[in-house]
Amino acid sequence: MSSRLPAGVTRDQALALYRMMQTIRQSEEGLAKACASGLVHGACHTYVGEEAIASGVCAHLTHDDAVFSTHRGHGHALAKGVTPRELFAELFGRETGCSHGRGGSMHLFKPEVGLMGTSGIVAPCILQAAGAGYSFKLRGLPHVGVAFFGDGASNNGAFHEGLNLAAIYQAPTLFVCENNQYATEVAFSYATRNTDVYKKAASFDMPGICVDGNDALAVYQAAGEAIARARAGGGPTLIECKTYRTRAHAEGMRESGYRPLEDIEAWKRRDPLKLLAGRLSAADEASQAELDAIAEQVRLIVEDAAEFARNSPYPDGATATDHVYAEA
Amino acid sequence: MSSRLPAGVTRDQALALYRMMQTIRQSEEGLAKACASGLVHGACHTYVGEEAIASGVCAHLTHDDAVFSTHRGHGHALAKGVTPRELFAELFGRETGCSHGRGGSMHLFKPEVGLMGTSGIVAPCILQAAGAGYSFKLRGLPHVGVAFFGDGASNNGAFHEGLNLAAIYQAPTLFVCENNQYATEVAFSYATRNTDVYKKAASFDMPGICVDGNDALAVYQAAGEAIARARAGGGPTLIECKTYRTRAHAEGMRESGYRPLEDIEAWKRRDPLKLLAGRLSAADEASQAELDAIAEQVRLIVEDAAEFARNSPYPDGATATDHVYAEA
Amino acid sequence: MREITYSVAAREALSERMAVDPTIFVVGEGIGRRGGNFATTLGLYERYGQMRLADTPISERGFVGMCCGAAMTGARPVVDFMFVDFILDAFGEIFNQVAKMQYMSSGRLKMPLLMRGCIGIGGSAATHHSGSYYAQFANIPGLRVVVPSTPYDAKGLMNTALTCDDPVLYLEHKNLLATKGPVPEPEESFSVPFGKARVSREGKDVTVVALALMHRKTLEAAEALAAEGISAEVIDPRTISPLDTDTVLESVRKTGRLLIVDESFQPMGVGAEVAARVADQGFDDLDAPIRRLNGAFTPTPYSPTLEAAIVPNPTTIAQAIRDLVKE
Amino acid sequence: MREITYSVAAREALSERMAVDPTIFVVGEGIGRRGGNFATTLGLYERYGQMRLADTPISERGFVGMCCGAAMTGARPVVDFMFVDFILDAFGEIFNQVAKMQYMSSGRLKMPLLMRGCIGIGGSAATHHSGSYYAQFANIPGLRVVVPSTPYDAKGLMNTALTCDDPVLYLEHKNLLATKGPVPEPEESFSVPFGKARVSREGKDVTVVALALMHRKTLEAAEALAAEGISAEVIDPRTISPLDTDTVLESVRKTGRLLIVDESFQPMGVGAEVAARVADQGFDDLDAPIRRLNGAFTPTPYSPTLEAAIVPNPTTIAQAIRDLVKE
Ligand SMILES: Cc1ncc(C[n+]2csc(CCOP(=O)(O)OP(=O)(O)O)c2C)c(N)n1
Ligand SMILES: Cc1ncc(C[n+]2csc(CCOP(=O)(O)OP(=O)(O)O)c2C)c(N)n1
Ligand SMILES: [Mg+2]
Ligand SMILES: [Mg+2]
Repeated sequence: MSSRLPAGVTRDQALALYRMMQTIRQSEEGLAKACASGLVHGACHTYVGEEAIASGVCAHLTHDDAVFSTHRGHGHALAKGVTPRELFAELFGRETGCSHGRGGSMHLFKPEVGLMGTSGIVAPCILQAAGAGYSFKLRGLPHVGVAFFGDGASNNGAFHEGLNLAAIYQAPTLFVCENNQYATEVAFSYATRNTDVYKKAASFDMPGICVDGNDALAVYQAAGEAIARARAGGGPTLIECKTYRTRAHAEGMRESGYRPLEDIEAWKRRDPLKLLAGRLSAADEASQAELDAIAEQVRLIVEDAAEFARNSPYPDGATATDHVYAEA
Repeated sequence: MSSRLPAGVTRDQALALYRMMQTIRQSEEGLAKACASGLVHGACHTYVGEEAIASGVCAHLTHDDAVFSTHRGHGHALAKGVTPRELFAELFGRETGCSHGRGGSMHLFKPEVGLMGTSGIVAPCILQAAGAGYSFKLRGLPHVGVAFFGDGASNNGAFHEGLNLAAIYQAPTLFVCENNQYATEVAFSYATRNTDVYKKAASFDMPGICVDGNDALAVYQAAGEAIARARAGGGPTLIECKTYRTRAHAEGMRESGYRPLEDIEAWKRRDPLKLLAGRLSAADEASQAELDAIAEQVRLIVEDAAEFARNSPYPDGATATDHVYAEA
Repeated sequence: MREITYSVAAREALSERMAVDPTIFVVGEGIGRRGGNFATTLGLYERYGQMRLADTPISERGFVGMCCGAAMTGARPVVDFMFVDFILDAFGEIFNQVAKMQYMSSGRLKMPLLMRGCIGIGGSAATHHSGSYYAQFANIPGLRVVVPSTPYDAKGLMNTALTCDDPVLYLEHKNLLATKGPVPEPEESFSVPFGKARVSREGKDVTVVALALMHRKTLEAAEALAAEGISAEVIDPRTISPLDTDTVLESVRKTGRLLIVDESFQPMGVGAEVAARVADQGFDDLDAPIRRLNGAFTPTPYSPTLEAAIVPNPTTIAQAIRDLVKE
Repeated sequence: MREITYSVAAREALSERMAVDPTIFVVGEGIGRRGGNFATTLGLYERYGQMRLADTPISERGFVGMCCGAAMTGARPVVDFMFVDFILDAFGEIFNQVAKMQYMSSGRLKMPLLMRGCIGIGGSAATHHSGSYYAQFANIPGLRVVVPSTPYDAKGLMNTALTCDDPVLYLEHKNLLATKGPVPEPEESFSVPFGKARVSREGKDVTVVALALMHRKTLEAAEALAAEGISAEVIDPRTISPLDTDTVLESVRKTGRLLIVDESFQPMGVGAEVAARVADQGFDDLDAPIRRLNGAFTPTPYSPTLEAAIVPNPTTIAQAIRDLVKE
């Protein structure tokens, strides 16, 4: 690894990535605590260990670009522009949440910033991102559709159909597979015999790229190229980010023996925040004090978010059936 | 092309293939005529030009092996052991048909010989064949599940899920893709950017084989190897047979300009029956007189089948709701 | 008014809306140059081009999900399934994504997505090409389900569907496509609202609710019964979700008797819902049991003798009406 | 009789059947070593091994289709969806293949396929983890749909499902899994037939049909109303397809009043079918309108305040009964 930042990555960009990764990490840790104390009403799948991916990809997106995400979507939501306040309030089931309490952890929506939704069903995001790309192309707009999804989703038929459709229409779409090697407790190496997701892009004659998903700068660079190509009419790309989640599949679940504890430890040593901090220091681009200051600023924001959410009102039960139809 | 028959292919086997291909061809031509004269009540998709595939594959199968087929299933049905009488009667909507008139062209069933059904819906056969393989493996039986399907089906999510499942369970299954380059009037080269279906097996770490689907002996050999491997516990194989249908997608449709007429002519020159006849003659394994005798024998059988079907009774309307449930 | 076919009426509406709304695009198998298996898009490819009439691979789930994403981002997609049987692989996308998107986003996203396809038993199409799934789809909150039975309604409901922000499933009975009826001139814009049934024949002895092809068959039966002195009022709900029962209740107030005729399955079908509502809100008006006449609860057989045995026809409908009037 | 939970009762039936029938195998996500998200297969992997408890990729359509093929070739597959919401991607396989296979093959193929999953609103599971789709599935000819509400029925219906040659959808309400009730000892074999409702409480003023969790809630409401002098008869249909209405008709003959309570959607739901049948066959016995009380016709919201607002509870059920008795 060179000690300089990669070509084209400025210090400011790298620090912004670090700040976003801190925001995600600290939000997740705050939410995990809130789960334990009963403030989160439903499920909660954290993104701890995978922060580099959402941060690296979304750094290239504007509010006009459309992101479609999964059950493990807190990181994507934050990186796309949902505030920690809106995220906490949503998981706490409050009116001030990004989905006004209708959604919870798995149904985060903020179309105003291009967060077109996270989904409790695995895989539809792949298709929807292709559709956003189609829509942008049809209307001559330079935006892109982006899908985040797991290794588990890549075994779903939607992966095959969605990538093929995006490829034949040359829709400006980015498919980001977050290969954390497990779908709940089922190992990816059990669920498919070819665990290199990026190679499956060949079936659709689509570029398939593999990056270290714990290396924010690598993700940033690969996503940047793919998004630029898409905006320029060059069609879709599949990026596989090899990574690992270091917490349980969902809060409240324990390590039941489905994966080696050594693996968790080994991946923790490759923590994406530590890796980026190390790169910044090695390149003499940021001092530890500077990085600590960012972490501290984020700490206050996240603390405020939890407090805000706790103090927010619950939605009025009388509104429970609003918005089923457009004109209702 | 060598003038000898390929190693391991006997004269008798080659002649049996030729006889089966004649049976399919002449049956299809008879059915096409019956369509024109109103004897066939519903749709009719002929297999003309693709006879080498069903014949070459099914030559290796017993009645205990399970075949799952498509809307274009007459050839598979005949090659698996449905008689021309049963096929004609079915399309004529008669009680004596292989599905007792319940099914017609797209719902041919004869489980007694391992024809587990053709389907009016594209792609489920892929999944069902994997399931037959699973069942045989679970029960320690040496049988195989076989799916026939088109290029169009290979773009369906069932292809992705079915091949992956068969691969991870190492189910004894053969996936036969009949790539005739069109799905109805949509060109395969439009519907996917990678028109080599066999290469897509790599996504599942499964052997993917490409053969000339108009060369019965090539199909016979490739299928033989794959089926032997499956029976021996070696898992599934995808075989892509490049071919062409020389009649319309379905009877009654015309050449509306979606494919070049020269292509049809070129493929007719590669007619699988002619090719096999040529091989047999070149290898001095059969005289033209012998081949003509086979064709003539088949002609009588097919004529009898049409006659039998015409004279068979229609089913009794009072039985229309029988067999919806097992105990009914 | 000029007379055109059901099929032309629906296509005309689509073409007119495409001319004024550049965000409309159609996807499906063979809806491009070929013009659709049922001529639903004939001539439109030449007029609006490849991006707006996009042939698809056989990926029903895929292109529904794709159109869901397109509808969320400013387009108005039309999914043409040809036979609506092929919709089933997309059921998850429709139920959990398309129909819930407005709700999940608290109304910030709209879902202007039209899905269409042909329904109905007939012509030995057999069991994979003859389904009518409106009951199942009408049980999905967030979705509109529309089943026109005349050329006028075909165009009028298509116009509503293509200007409405809800997802709509638009179902056309194969055996109605070639039927003709009066439709306003192209320059006269009109639409038929969702949730408003039509009394297509007035009568005083019995109310018969019937949709799609069965509506036509019921009118035939009613005509025949008039000669016997039985006066049947015939109602076409036109849309199943929303379902207008006020019109039915008003009719039952007059007739005291209700029969629902539906080609599709009886259990938890449209007839069940109409009957349940009338047994609640119109209970005091009823002079006799509520009756339903449905297609048999069975997959569709191929052979003409079997096929004919499983669907109501004017004779069996007339008999059901006679029986009910005698109650 | 010993008391065990609903969840243990169902698992016991599965394990006992697997011990005697080597062709049974289970597929699903996490049903192997993990023992199932809802502990549906806990301990079975250790006992029956990998081939008979096969974890799957996230390929719901794929493994349903695979199990369809396996059932056609001599095996008896069990598909465990955990949350039944995930079944929807397999709707096409179920409707057009699994449910039609016996018919299409003229009875020469059997389809001994069990599909199971958890239904129900509660615990802020939100809209992708709370569906109850029995109405849709009960509209499919060829399929059996089973919704037990007690441990006894859970085991008894599972036993029937695992020896029957029809495909069965077996639905377990999440909030019933931990409830306890009497169940015969393991060595006593027993089963509960399909199509036979259970009168779980006798009464004379009103008949209330309620299933799954709503059955429990209705019993609570009926208990409370007894103190007010209202005597409610409570019936659990137990199976939706086939649906026993004779038991309901008999009860209505006595009470003259009918309410159907169902957590799931009203339009074309189970309540509609029960109401329609009684409005036909039991018309003369009715002394009042037929009423339905359903969960709201909406996707499920997450927040507890919203979630509570959309499902019936003992208070709203009691009120609906009171209102009906006054009619
Ligand atoms: C269609 C569907 N099937 C099953 C589930 C249950 N489920 C929720 S998360 C999950 C694992 C997802 O794995 P992956 O896609 O790798 O994402 P990860 O959780 O690892 O980020 C499963 C099976 C679901 N939500 N949707
Ligand atoms: C799921 C589904 N979608 C669409 C159709 C309509 N359809 C029938 S045949 C066909 C083309 C099939 O193409 P291919 O798989 O290549 O088989 P071929 O007809 O070329 O043999 C289509 C689209 C269908 N039967 N099923
Ligand atoms: Mg994963
Ligand atoms: Mg083809």
